[in-house]
Amino acid sequence: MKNKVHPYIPNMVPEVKEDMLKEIGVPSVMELYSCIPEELHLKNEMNIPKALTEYELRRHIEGLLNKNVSADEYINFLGAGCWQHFVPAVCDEVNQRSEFLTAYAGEPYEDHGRYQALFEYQSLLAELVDMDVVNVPTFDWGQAAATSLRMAARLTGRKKILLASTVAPERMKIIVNYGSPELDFDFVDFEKDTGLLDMKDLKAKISDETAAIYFENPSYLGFIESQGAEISEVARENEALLVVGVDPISLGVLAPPSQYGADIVCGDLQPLGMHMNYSGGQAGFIATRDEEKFINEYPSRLFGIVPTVKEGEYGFGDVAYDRTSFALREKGKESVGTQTALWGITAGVYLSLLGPNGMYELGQAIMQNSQYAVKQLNKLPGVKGSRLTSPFFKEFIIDFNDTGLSVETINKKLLDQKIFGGKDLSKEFPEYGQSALYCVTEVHTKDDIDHLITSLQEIVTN
Amino acid sequence: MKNKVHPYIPNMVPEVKEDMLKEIGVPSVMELYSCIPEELHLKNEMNIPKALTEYELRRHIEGLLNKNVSADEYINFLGAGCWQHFVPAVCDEVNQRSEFLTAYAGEPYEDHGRYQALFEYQSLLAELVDMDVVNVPTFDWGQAAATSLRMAARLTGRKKILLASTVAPERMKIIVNYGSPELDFDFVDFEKDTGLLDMKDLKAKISDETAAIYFENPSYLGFIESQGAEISEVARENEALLVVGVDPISLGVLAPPSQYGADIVCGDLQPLGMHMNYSGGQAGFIATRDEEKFINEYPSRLFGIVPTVKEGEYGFGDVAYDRTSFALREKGKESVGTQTALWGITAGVYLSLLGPNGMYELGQAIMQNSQYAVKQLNKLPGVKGSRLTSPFFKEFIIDFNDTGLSVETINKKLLDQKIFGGKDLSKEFPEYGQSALYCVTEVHTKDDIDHLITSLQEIVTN
Amino acid sequence: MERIQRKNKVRDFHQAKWNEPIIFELHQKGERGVDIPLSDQAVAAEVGNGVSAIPEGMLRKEKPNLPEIGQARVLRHYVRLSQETLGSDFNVEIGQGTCTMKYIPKINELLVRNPKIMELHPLQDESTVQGMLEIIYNLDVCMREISGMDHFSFQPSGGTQALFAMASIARKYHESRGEAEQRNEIITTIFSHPSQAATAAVKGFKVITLHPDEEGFPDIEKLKAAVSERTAGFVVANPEDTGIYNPRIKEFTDIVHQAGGLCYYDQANANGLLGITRAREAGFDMCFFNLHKTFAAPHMCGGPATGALGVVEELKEFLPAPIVEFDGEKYYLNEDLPQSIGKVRAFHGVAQTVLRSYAWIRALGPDGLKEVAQTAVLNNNYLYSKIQKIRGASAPYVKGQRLEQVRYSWEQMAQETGVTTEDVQRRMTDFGLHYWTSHHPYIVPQPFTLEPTESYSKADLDEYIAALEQISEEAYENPEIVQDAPYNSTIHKLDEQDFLDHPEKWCITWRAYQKKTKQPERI
Amino acid sequence: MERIQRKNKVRDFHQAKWNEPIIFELHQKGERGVDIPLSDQAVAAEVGNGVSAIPEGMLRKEKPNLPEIGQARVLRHYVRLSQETLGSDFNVEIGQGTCTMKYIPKINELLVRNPKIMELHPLQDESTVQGMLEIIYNLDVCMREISGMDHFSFQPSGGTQALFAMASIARKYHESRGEAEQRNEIITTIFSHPSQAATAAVKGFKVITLHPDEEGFPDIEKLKAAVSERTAGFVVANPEDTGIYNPRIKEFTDIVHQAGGLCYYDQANANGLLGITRAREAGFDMCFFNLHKTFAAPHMCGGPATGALGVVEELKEFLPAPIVEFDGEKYYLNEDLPQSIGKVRAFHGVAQTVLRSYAWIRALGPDGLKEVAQTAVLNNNYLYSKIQKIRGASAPYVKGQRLEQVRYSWEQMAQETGVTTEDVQRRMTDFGLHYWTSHHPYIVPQPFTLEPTESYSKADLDEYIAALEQISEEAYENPEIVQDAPYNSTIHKLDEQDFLDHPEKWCITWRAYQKKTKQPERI
Ligand SMILES: Cc1ncc(COP(=O)(O)O)c(C=O)c1O
Ligand SMILES: Cc1ncc(COP(=O)(O)O)c(C=O)c1O
Repeated sequence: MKNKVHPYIPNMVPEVKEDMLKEIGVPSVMELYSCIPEELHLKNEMNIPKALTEYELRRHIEGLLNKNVSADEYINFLGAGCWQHFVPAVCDEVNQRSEFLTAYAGEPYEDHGRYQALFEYQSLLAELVDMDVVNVPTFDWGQAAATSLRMAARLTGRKKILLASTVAPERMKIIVNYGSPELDFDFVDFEKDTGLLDMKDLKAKISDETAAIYFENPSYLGFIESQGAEISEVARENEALLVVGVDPISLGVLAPPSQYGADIVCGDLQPLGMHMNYSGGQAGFIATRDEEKFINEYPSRLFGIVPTVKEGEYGFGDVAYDRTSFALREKGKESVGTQTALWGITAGVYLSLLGPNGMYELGQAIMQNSQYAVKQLNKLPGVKGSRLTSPFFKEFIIDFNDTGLSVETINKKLLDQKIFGGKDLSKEFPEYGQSALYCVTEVHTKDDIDHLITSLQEIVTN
Repeated sequence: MKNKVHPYIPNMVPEVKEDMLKEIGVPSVMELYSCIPEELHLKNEMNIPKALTEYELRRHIEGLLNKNVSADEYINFLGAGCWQHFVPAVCDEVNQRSEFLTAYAGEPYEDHGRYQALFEYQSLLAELVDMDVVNVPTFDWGQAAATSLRMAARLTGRKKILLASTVAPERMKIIVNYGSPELDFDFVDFEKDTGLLDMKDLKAKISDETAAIYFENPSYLGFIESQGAEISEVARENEALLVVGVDPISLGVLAPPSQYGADIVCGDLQPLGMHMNYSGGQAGFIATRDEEKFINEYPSRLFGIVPTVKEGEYGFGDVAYDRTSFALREKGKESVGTQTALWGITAGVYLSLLGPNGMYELGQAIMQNSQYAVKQLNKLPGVKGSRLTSPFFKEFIIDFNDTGLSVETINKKLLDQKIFGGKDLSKEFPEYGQSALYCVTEVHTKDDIDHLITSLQEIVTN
Repeated sequence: MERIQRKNKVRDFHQAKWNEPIIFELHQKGERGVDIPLSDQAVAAEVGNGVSAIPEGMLRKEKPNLPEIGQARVLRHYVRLSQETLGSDFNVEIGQGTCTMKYIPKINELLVRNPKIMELHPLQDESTVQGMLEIIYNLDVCMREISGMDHFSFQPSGGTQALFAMASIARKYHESRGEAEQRNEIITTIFSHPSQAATAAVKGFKVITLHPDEEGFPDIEKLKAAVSERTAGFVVANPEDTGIYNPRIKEFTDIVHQAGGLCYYDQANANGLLGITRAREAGFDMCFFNLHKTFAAPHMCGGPATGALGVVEELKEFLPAPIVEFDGEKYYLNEDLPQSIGKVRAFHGVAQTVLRSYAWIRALGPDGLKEVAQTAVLNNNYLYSKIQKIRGASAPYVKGQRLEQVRYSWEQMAQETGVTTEDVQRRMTDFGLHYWTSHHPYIVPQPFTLEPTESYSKADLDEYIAALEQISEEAYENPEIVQDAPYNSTIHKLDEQDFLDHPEKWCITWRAYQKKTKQPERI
Repeated sequence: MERIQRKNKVRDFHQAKWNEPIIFELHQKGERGVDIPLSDQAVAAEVGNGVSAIPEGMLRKEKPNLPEIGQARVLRHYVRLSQETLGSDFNVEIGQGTCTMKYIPKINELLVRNPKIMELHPLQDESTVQGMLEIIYNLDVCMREISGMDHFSFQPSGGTQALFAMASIARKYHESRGEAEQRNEIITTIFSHPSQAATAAVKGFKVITLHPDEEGFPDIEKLKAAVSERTAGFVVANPEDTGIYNPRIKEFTDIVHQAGGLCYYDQANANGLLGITRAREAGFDMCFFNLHKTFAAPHMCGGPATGALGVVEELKEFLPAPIVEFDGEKYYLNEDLPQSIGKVRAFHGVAQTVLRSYAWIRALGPDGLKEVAQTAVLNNNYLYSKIQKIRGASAPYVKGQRLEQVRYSWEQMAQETGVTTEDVQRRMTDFGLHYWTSHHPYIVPQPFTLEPTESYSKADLDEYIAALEQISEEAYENPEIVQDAPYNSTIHKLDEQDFLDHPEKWCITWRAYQKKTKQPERI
């Protein structure tokens, strides 16, 4: 049925086409392609399956999706950069509103709501991280960290970056790729039993060429880096900037890095109301003080509040637009484009819903649940519930070395128990041998954790 | 945590309560209940489980729902008054829009959109049934039929109603309950092998006391009643009205009852874009000619188009509001209240999407698929694919008598094959013995039907 | 930066206005909104074109005169219309007294979109719907606690249908005792919902309507005078539309019972009473709750909905069948109700509403439900206090004693300024607020009924009050402002003339409009 | 009934205006938006209060200064803001040229709300995500057909990131050949998207920007002059922003290849080319498609999105890992790309977008995709023809030869009336339409770029044209009307002064605004 008008293409109607061609003054649509040289015209039909109707499509895609097992069917202990948290239904309602879903880059007039929602997002996250400036979201934590470090380099006029070796390996790859060849990276050791930054090594490596120190808190390995103030002190002594990556969901109970001296804070919004979406929920943020020199180094859009000609109206617009690559191309600060605005709006909704008390209770519930898990794990033969001795937030390393089993084996068996076991660390952190990074949050009930314990008990004792 | 402020009840905040009580001038909220005599106060706490948080609630309800098996997991051949059809995603998008979802009984001003959408629904359905007036939807087909017949009684000043005995038994119960004690019902026989109305019996039973004849087309048993014009003739001769119930999804290919003489047409909107929802998708409609005497007998709301004081604006309002029970209580026409408006809007969206060609193709696909099923069924030993010899639309009676198996047994075995077999007719129509009413629509692929055939083959030959 | 001054007392509002054509005007021959799944070619090869089976005379000759429109344009049309509709998610929806407009939790909407309810067929084998049946059963059990009744049916799909079902039960009950002919009167009150009277009449009863005493209470003496051996039943809301609770309700039901009638309670709106007082103790034999009111199911532009119908044990067998029961192991549909009135609606009623209300109850728990009631009453009394201070407004009848709603009056303002309650209604839309006058008849002159429910904060109530104050000021200073309103709504004042009441002028469908305005009928 | 006359050429429109406060102004101490699941009591009994484990100095001392607001009010705030946002579902979104705003099929949105994608963790065992991997793989295969490339990565989460990834590959490629130091220049054109130049610079390249010849074509002589042994790569869109297709593109890529550079193609917007011509035949080594443009994923206020990155076989090993492959039995993640640039984004990119685009392609099939291209080009040329007839408007450069978009100019109108393209932009919102000027720099003076895509009907285009015509008339008759616009938008003209560019005045957060306007900072 080659000529059936497709529901998505109204002007396929032959009579309408006719009319329009007449206005244009050409005999056929292909005429309009005459600018493309004959030899570049695709001769064959594309080898793509024939069109499906909506119903067929639905059955086809749902058939494929049904081959997946989701983290709400099984019990999931995977984290490591993408975390399962409670998503309030209002978050989904708002980000599924077709106005927000299909808007793009409108002006402050017809998209007033988008501007306000993003300004509010900036403002809410600013409270969480206790800083005065937050950007319109960027891609993800890794990219936000890379940009933060590039900003630091521009701000200090230096090129050397010191990274904690506990930075998430995936993020490290992003940071290095975004940073090179402009920046030089060096890695600071950590204490194997606590995970904490090796202050001696830090002091040995820092110099007056250091642009910034970067660490994460809570770290990739879950522990809380408690030396924030000391690290900041070292940075300050060397006139380097301190950049800290943070899981914002911890900030109801953990001190925000600004309070222990961070100059730039970055992290991922995914925990704040985004479903995991096989990693489609990531979104990065960057926060700084409200100082001109910082603002001028942001590549991102920054929405500011302004009056309109009518009393009482709030308006919004782009602050210091002329620094962006939209305005200046390669002379702008790095680059900007489509990023993750809808997740920013959603994170704003999330923070509005939870408020100060919700964020506190949430942090508390996560810590209680994860501590409970570790306590129970410690009772299992050959299992160390937490390999590290430092306090942790929601993630922790389970050490299976003494069970004689590999993480791979354990995870396969857990799968039979409808459990997604934690991330195998044996490649990324071979120093911990057969260990795995587990994540426990507020979504885990006592029963869920107990089911893990019983299943592991079975596995390690058989 | 008795005093934690609930997210749904903002004014639980103690300080706010305090303030408000001060304005009111009473010391406590319970004071405001002093009008309720002490002995009527509930003394004990209600035996209802403690509050769940949103996440707990979600797990609880989803846990319950997971005990269900839905008709898109299994292959479903049940119809009999609730039918599985393709629902375009746009229908869901529109009826899930929070404006429509949460609106109620606003005025033509702030709810202009609701009025227009319902006026358009009326107008679109009017084209489908080829009549000039359609009401804002009522509860369901049964109730719409009952009201149609009561309208006919008031219009004719008579009380006797002749019903085809093939009217759906469930609907019959509704009709009789809504009709009694005001109306007298009598039942007209049908021909066992065709399902068609027994014209002799009709002629014998009709009289100058007959207000209306009612039959359904396609009938509950699936066959097409081809004697519409003759029945209409009989009605006219006796100055009775002809009321016909119709499955509107058939009207892309079947003649609408108005074209063979129906005075009032009624039916169910559920096929036009409503999910089955365990019967939550039902909605009734009534259609008539645009004659004052008909309009005046509608109990329902009827939205009409009017100008506003500004040129070029369409406005809408209630036509002949004073006939309703809202205006006149027991002196109004029957009763009106919350009915099924959102399904009316949805049916309008559905008809706008399908248009004349979609409705035709749909009718055709249904007929082809159901004919195919019957043809294959006929090949099975002991199975009569269609017990009736008349042409049918989407439903048909499979006669299993010669297999020696009961429908109950067959359906249990089909369930093992992930098939919901058709409705067991052995109680409602004992004259057909072990027979079942099957429904085949556009949602059934050839594979689905073939799977039914293979499964039945297995069952009847083992 | 200077602070942006926001001094408006009322909201500087404009509703979305798209001025959309009627859907038929979007027709473009050849466009398609959606493709439907055609039959497999192998199927068509087997059976041919399918429609040739249609008997002589039953084939539709001309395709229906529906518009042809691309999918994006259909969507655009309807989402624009949606923005022109003031759903309760968007406003401080307290102007629709008696309708109990409350917050519709989004989690519940998410739950009802689960295919495991959306795609259930009502005739599925019970083994495949145990979860659904359990939800229905659980809600039944909660409802019993809330009301003191013994069994619930969720088949009635609205308050009006529940009232009809109760009238049907009353008739059947008296029939079962051989008194159907004799007992042909139902007593109600004028401040009860019109459907009480209307459904009694549908069921063939004579309706006796009691008017209140001077203080606004149902008049017990009038009830005594009304009851007799013809009394089939008594139906009432309490509080009635006025928000006044009848403290002598138990005496009322006793009187009716003594006369041999049944008492049924319209608890469509029980929002001020949850956990406080119940139908059973007040002497009722039956009651119903509108799940779409008190129990937080959305109103959906007017349904689908549920009137949850509860009865005492003795009336169980009269309920519409089936009801859901539990045998200790599994849930099942009990069709065995020997005196059943039959059915009022297809299958099992509106399952989504049942799920939503069950979820809402579980989100609140027993304490929360009681807080709902208390806060609804607090909010109402706050409003009551404030509104009586507005120039030209009053709340007729006894002072105080209002539970969840109040019927107010602009009688004084209308007399002094000529501005009517309908004018106020239109003007309120200019501030993004909805305002309903009241049920007919207007016993209270120039009426309006407000019900703030528990869902609105003090700030919300203050916003609503400020709008009423502003309108009162306008009425006294410049009444035309109010009379010519609205200005900020999607459309301007209707030019009704007799377009809605004259058979030659009303147009209930586009085709009727085309005919009456002499346009070609087919697009 | 008299027919209601609707004579407006432009829409009688008003956008929703709620004048909402900033969310912090809705704070009421004690209110709660949602309850989160607390730990089980037994858990708390085991471990205590949990937070006491936080090391000295790392405990947050004061709770974050977030507002406390009930759930209904939070929702109401955000849904009101949504109505104040002109999503493409609502308008004739052709005013955002280069952005390929097209119909976003609702079926795809329904599909991505399936928990079987929403609730997948990216590190799940491959056996538990076979369906997801198959979707990704299938899209890869379709993209290969459409582009002629050999492998795709969906990790880049936007066009800009895809451009960055391509610049990274270029660097790595030359590194692998020991030419990283030497080859440090990327050549692009001024009418290509700013991100091409910007990302090349991020990756440490020197950017050489070619300007067009008089007819608007990229200038081949300038390219020849630009290439050298320092050339790392050449990146270009074709058509560029002007909509003009460079017919000599193969010569361009040949020249670059001869100089030893890689050629990468910005196909963010390939809407006019689907099934017509491909990157491979034009000589490119890499290309990317914005799934949120050509392939019908929604723009979501600006992401999340996907820049689908395709490369020829030789460059496969440079792709960001992992990519999805199929071993004949199962789908798996291939991490083994020895020269991989590493990563550009966490895990696998935005899976929802991949699903949506795959669904869109399957809904169209090969014929449909070609129809998309042809209709997009037809629509664009219709608009092009019409707009050139509007007083004061023009389309600089060569006549004709435009594919899917055109960069227009109001230069003449600005000179004659003082009305600028920014004025027109604001005025368009009064008719419910969006209009974007163009990318900087304004080589074309007073520019605007329109791209009608295949999604809009002739009637839609005519509505857009009518609005431009009306504005042109207004500009010539009464320019203030245009200059003081908008009037029917959510807000009025911004009073920008230097509020956005002066450090003491800009306020990027509410707390900064509170400080700068001397308000208490904590709520
Ligand atoms: C007290 C009362 N009774 C009955 C009804 C009728 O309910 P429904 O609209 O669901 O038919 C209502 C609702 O309007 C009501 O408030
Ligand atoms: C041609 C072209 N290239 C690159 C981009 C950048 O894409 P994105 O906005 O996804 O970063 C765009 C979109 O604006 C574009 O149109």
